[in-house]
Amino acid sequence: MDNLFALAADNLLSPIILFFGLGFFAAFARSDLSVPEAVAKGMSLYLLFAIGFKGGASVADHGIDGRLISALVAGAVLSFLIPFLAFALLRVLSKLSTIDAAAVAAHYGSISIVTFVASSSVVDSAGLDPEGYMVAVAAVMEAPAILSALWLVARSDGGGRMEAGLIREILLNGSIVLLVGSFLIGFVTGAEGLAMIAPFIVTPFNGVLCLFLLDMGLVAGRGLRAARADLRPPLLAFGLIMPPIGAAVGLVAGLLVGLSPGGLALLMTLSASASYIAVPAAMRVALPDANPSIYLTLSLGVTFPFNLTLGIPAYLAVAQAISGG
Amino acid sequence: MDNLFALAADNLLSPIILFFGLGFFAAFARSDLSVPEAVAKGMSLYLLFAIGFKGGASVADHGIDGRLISALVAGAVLSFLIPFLAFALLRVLSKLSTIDAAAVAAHYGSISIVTFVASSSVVDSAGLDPEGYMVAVAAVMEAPAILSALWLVARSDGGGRMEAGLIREILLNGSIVLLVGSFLIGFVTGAEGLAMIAPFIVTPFNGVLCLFLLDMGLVAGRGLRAARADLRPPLLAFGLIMPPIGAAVGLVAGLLVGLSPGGLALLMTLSASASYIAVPAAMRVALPDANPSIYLTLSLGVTFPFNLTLGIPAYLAVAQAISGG
Amino acid sequence: MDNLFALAADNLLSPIILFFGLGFFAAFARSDLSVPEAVAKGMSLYLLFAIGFKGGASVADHGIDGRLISALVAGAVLSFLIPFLAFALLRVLSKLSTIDAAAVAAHYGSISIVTFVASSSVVDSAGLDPEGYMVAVAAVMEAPAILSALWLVARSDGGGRMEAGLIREILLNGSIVLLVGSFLIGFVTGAEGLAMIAPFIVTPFNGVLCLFLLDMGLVAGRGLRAARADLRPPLLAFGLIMPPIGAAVGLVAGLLVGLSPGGLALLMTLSASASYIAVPAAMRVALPDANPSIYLTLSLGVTFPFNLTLGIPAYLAVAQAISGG
Amino acid sequence: MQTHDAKRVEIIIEAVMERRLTDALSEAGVTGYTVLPVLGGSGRSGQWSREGQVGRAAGMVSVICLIRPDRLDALLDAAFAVVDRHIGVVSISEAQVVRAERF
Amino acid sequence: MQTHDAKRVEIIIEAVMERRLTDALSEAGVTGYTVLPVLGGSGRSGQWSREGQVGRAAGMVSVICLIRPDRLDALLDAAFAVVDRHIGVVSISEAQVVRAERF
Amino acid sequence: MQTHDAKRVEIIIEAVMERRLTDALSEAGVTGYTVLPVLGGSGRSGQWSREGQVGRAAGMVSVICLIRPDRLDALLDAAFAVVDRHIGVVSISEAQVVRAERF
Ligand SMILES: Nc1ncnc2c1ncn2[C@@H]1O[C@H](COP(=O)(O)O)[C@@H](O)[C@H]1O
Ligand SMILES: Nc1ncnc2c1ncn2[C@@H]1O[C@H](COP(=O)(O)O)[C@@H](O)[C@H]1O
Ligand SMILES: Nc1ncnc2c1ncn2[C@@H]1O[C@H](COP(=O)(O)O)[C@@H](O)[C@H]1O
Ligand code: NA
Ligand code: NA
Ligand code: NA
Repeated sequence: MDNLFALAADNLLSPIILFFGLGFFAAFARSDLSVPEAVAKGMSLYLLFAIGFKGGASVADHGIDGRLISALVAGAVLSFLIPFLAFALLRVLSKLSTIDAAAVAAHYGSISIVTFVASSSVVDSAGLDPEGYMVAVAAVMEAPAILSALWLVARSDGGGRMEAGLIREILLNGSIVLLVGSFLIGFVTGAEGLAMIAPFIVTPFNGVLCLFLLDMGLVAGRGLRAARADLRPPLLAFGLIMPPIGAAVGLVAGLLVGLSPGGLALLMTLSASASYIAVPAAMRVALPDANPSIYLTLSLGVTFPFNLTLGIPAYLAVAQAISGG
Repeated sequence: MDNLFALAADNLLSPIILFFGLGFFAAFARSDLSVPEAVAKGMSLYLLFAIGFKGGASVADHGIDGRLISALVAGAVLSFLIPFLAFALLRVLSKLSTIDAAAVAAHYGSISIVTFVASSSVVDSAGLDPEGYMVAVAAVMEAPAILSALWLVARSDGGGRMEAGLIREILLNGSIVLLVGSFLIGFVTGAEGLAMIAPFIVTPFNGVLCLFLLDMGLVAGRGLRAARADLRPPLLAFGLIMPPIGAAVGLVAGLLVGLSPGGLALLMTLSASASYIAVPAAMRVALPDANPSIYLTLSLGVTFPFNLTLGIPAYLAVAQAISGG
Repeated sequence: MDNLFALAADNLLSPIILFFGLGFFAAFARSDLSVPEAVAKGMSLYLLFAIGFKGGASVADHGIDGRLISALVAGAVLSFLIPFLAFALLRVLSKLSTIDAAAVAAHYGSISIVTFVASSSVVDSAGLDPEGYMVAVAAVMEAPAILSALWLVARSDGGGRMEAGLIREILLNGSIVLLVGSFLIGFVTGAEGLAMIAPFIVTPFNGVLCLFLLDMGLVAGRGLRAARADLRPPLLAFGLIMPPIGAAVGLVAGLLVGLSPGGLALLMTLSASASYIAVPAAMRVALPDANPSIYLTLSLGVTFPFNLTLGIPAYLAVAQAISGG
Repeated sequence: MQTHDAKRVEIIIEAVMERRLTDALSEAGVTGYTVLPVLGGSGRSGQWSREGQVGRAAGMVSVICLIRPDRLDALLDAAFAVVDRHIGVVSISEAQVVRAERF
Repeated sequence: MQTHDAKRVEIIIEAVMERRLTDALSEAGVTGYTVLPVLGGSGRSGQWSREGQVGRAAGMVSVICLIRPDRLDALLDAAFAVVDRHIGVVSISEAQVVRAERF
Repeated sequence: MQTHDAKRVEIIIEAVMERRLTDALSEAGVTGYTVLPVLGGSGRSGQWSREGQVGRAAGMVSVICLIRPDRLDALLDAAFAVVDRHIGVVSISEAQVVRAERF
């Protein structure tokens, strides 16, 4: 427990979190501070490129682990299942319509890559050496949750357009392609490739992450300010309760797979995190009647800050405790 | 004097100044070279982030100095007072209307953060170690000058809309929030925080500054080319005489506060520099009848290049001579 | 020959080429992966800035070489002549109209700076130390080819508007100004200047190049996909045969000038490469009736990937073999 | 200069639907259109701005089509099949074009 | 397809005034509008382009409102209270909209 | 509010031709115009999008001019001298402006 508090305090005082806080504050104070869209998108490409490549190079370094396949399968299964838990919890807690509840559920089955990156940084600082292929697990978890949500809607009222093109579009969305592609290139080129581009993807990484989280803070804060009206207490409660539930399920899966403590913490984080890029876009296409303000606010305004500040250190502490670390 | 010439020559041949010159040349030659708006804005966020953070970390390192408060007060007073000097000088030298003269005066009371950054780089190269909180002084000097200018206008013809929202808007403008926020985060996270992100904000800093000044040269050159007609000799004279006057006032204030030679040089630079981002925006809202071409051309086309090339080394030489350095 | 295959294999497995391949794949799979226009343009400014500066600093370091002038003259002559070869070959191989053939020819006389950068990186890895002024040769080769193409058109039907403004526009286009300007600044500030900004322009260079080539792959792939219809076999053949012909001519010129093996490889690459930025823009103005789809697809979709993957290592192997390296 | 009647249709639509809309237009035989970026806006579903977006989920674009008047209905049918349940606005105005053979 | 008369108002205004304009529109009951970016332009106060700007001081945006004809005057009054002494241009044209209940 | 008749001309043209067009407009005495960015489009010369461009070669912009009706022909002549052999589209619509002395 002491460990947990120390970790949480440490985490809260890291520049990464403080810059997120600065963005949040600026948004609420209605400052005109903003990061140009192109720059924010450029930084997110950078982060995907960097973590994908480093993950691949790490797998090349450690050799392919027998658990790689089971971890990927576990990721897919988690992404399929968590939406059902989320949907059930929402129906109990709130009065959301089927469509809105399913749309929210899809977000929680999928993942937030920035939360994953922040978690990796905390796990690294704790001296752990997680499985490099967790990056690939993250990629696998992006999409399945969308199918679960569409099934939930189709079951009840036949709505939800699952057009042919949509699945392809989701599987080939830019983030997944760049993450997986960089992972494979990192794997193929290994330590030599990493040495060649490390001054770009390793040393300045944390600094870029600070700037990126400044922007996330701005966007999350602005979203929350605009959508306060939609955020009734039951929804807020959901946004805070769901992540630990997801993390618990992820923990079980990770133990079954036999991940290292660092890998466990990352899988818990992935399960606890909620998407705010790929899934919202898919929902606008497939479930246009679902209210975007609800799912975006929950995912970006509530769950993302919760995981970033309290969730990640908690998941790490639990993972270490359970692994007897 | 020798020292001064050597410093000036050294300064003129630094890559930073040469890239500014390249931009200036390209603009006058009507090259289509241009830096995308989003990239230029991204670089300016980077510079604010970096110097704010480094300033804060330096204060954390040296301990809070008793002179911190008096330096901040001095900055605010300078920003309030310099517009009156500038206004008086303009009335003597030129035939500008009250409104145009007041608008120009506001720019000279406020500051140019890039001039500050360039000056820091020169001060560092000279082996001095200025007070880290000079960054906070810079932030404090951004806004007060605007109030002085509005008062000057209100006194004469009752024009100038000081609406409720404007002060908030100025105090919370993006540059100030990011600069002060990064300063505080640098202060809180100290040497440890700095170590974490130094490969992003310290080592590549000068290179980014070169690219940024290339863009400043392009913009200043294009502005000057377009507004040559507005730039009559009396105005040009003002743009060259006002910076040394500001610097002299800054010098007195700095000596009263008891700054180190490096700090003195920075305060002189701040006093000598003129705003071209925050103040023009505020003037468009509060004094829409003032001619933007006049104040932008003076500030960006005349005073900025003057300070960058000749002013900064001169202020440093004077600061060192007077401090008996 | 063994050497050649090893080089080619090495080259194909470098992260730089693999990221190009990733972009190509993503484009063909119709992923929505994309690099924002401003970021892509920012990266290209960075590359020009970096290679220009490094070239200049290298010349400052080695002293001005007597061959500098003859190399520049050789570059200009190559750029003037190669379009005639290309035009003749196109008339033999394909049924393109005079205007289309001339427009394509202009592209092959001019150069691709990214191909040059990739080649420099391969040449460096091979332990060679090419003449720093090859960057200036690259700049000189950008424009003359355009004049040859316009002359080819004027000769046959009097079309092709060579308005007064166009030559100035081509000579002062942003890429040339930045490349030459950075070269001169690098030359003037030398080793000291380079030390100051090396952490920005040297260490992260290869990483930025990877991201940039990802974007090039996306753009080339999308272009090729869209223009498959225009790309009849004779044209495709031209896009693959012309580069080695250009390289051969460049080799002869380089031997006459007396370049080092590294310099030879670079001059061959420049001669083999085709423009896809400056020349297309000039063609839209001067030869609006030429079909942009043809020249862009050939240059960017066929010749660029060919040079990047097979051409560069081949040119290097030949340059080394002939120099007796 | 000789001009001809045309209709100018302006469709403001979510960016995620852009490709679906332009595909539908092409299928309906409308091969001329121009897409403009949108910075922000306000409507029944509230206010939004490009700055407030992490991804592309909530951005919008404006698609402008100039067409011959007799083809307006085909265009509107195709557009509404896509826009239908989505956030967005369609407006039509009279216009004149010069090179009529192009439309 | 059934269409209804509307007015299309296009207001080109300095970016620094954007929020003040949209606030004024909202107060006047105009809750539908779209903001487009502007690259450059020329007018009585000379020529400018986005490339020539260090900050946001001199940029412009274009605000487009589709409204019911009977609400045009309220909109113009609100807009001119803001645009008034500022650089900018307002133009109005006839339009047709499809889902009239939205305006 | 008192309004006056005007013409709204919208010229969608290749970005490389922008300066040539605005220069021609200025020479023809048209000193008011606004340039909007374009993301993509489709026409007789096929489909393109800003994402698919390495350089500025194939991008387009939209130039909007509000002018007094009696000056329309001068504007169109000037514009067509430039647009002529180039990819692009010109359309004209009726508009009302408020401060007529500005146009
Ligand atoms: N009356 C209107 N005039 C102009 N644009 C509108 C109007 N109503 C809606 N829009 C645009 O369409 C988007 C979605 O509108 P809505 O579906 O009403 O939420 C808004 O964000 C605006 O960009
Ligand atoms: N006649 C016009 N047609 C289109 N846009 C105009 C016109 N006049 C002015 N503008 C736009 O409004 C801005 C300010 O105009 P002004 O207030 O006349 O300087 C210009 O930079 C243009 O973007
Ligand atoms: N009918 C149209 N409506 C709107 N924009 C068009 C139309 N036709 C062409 N365009 C625009 O003009 C560009 C060039 O058209 P074109 O010269 O027909 O290839 C296209 O890429 C579109 O941006
Ligand atoms: Na999850
Ligand atoms: Na000042
Ligand atoms: Na060539």
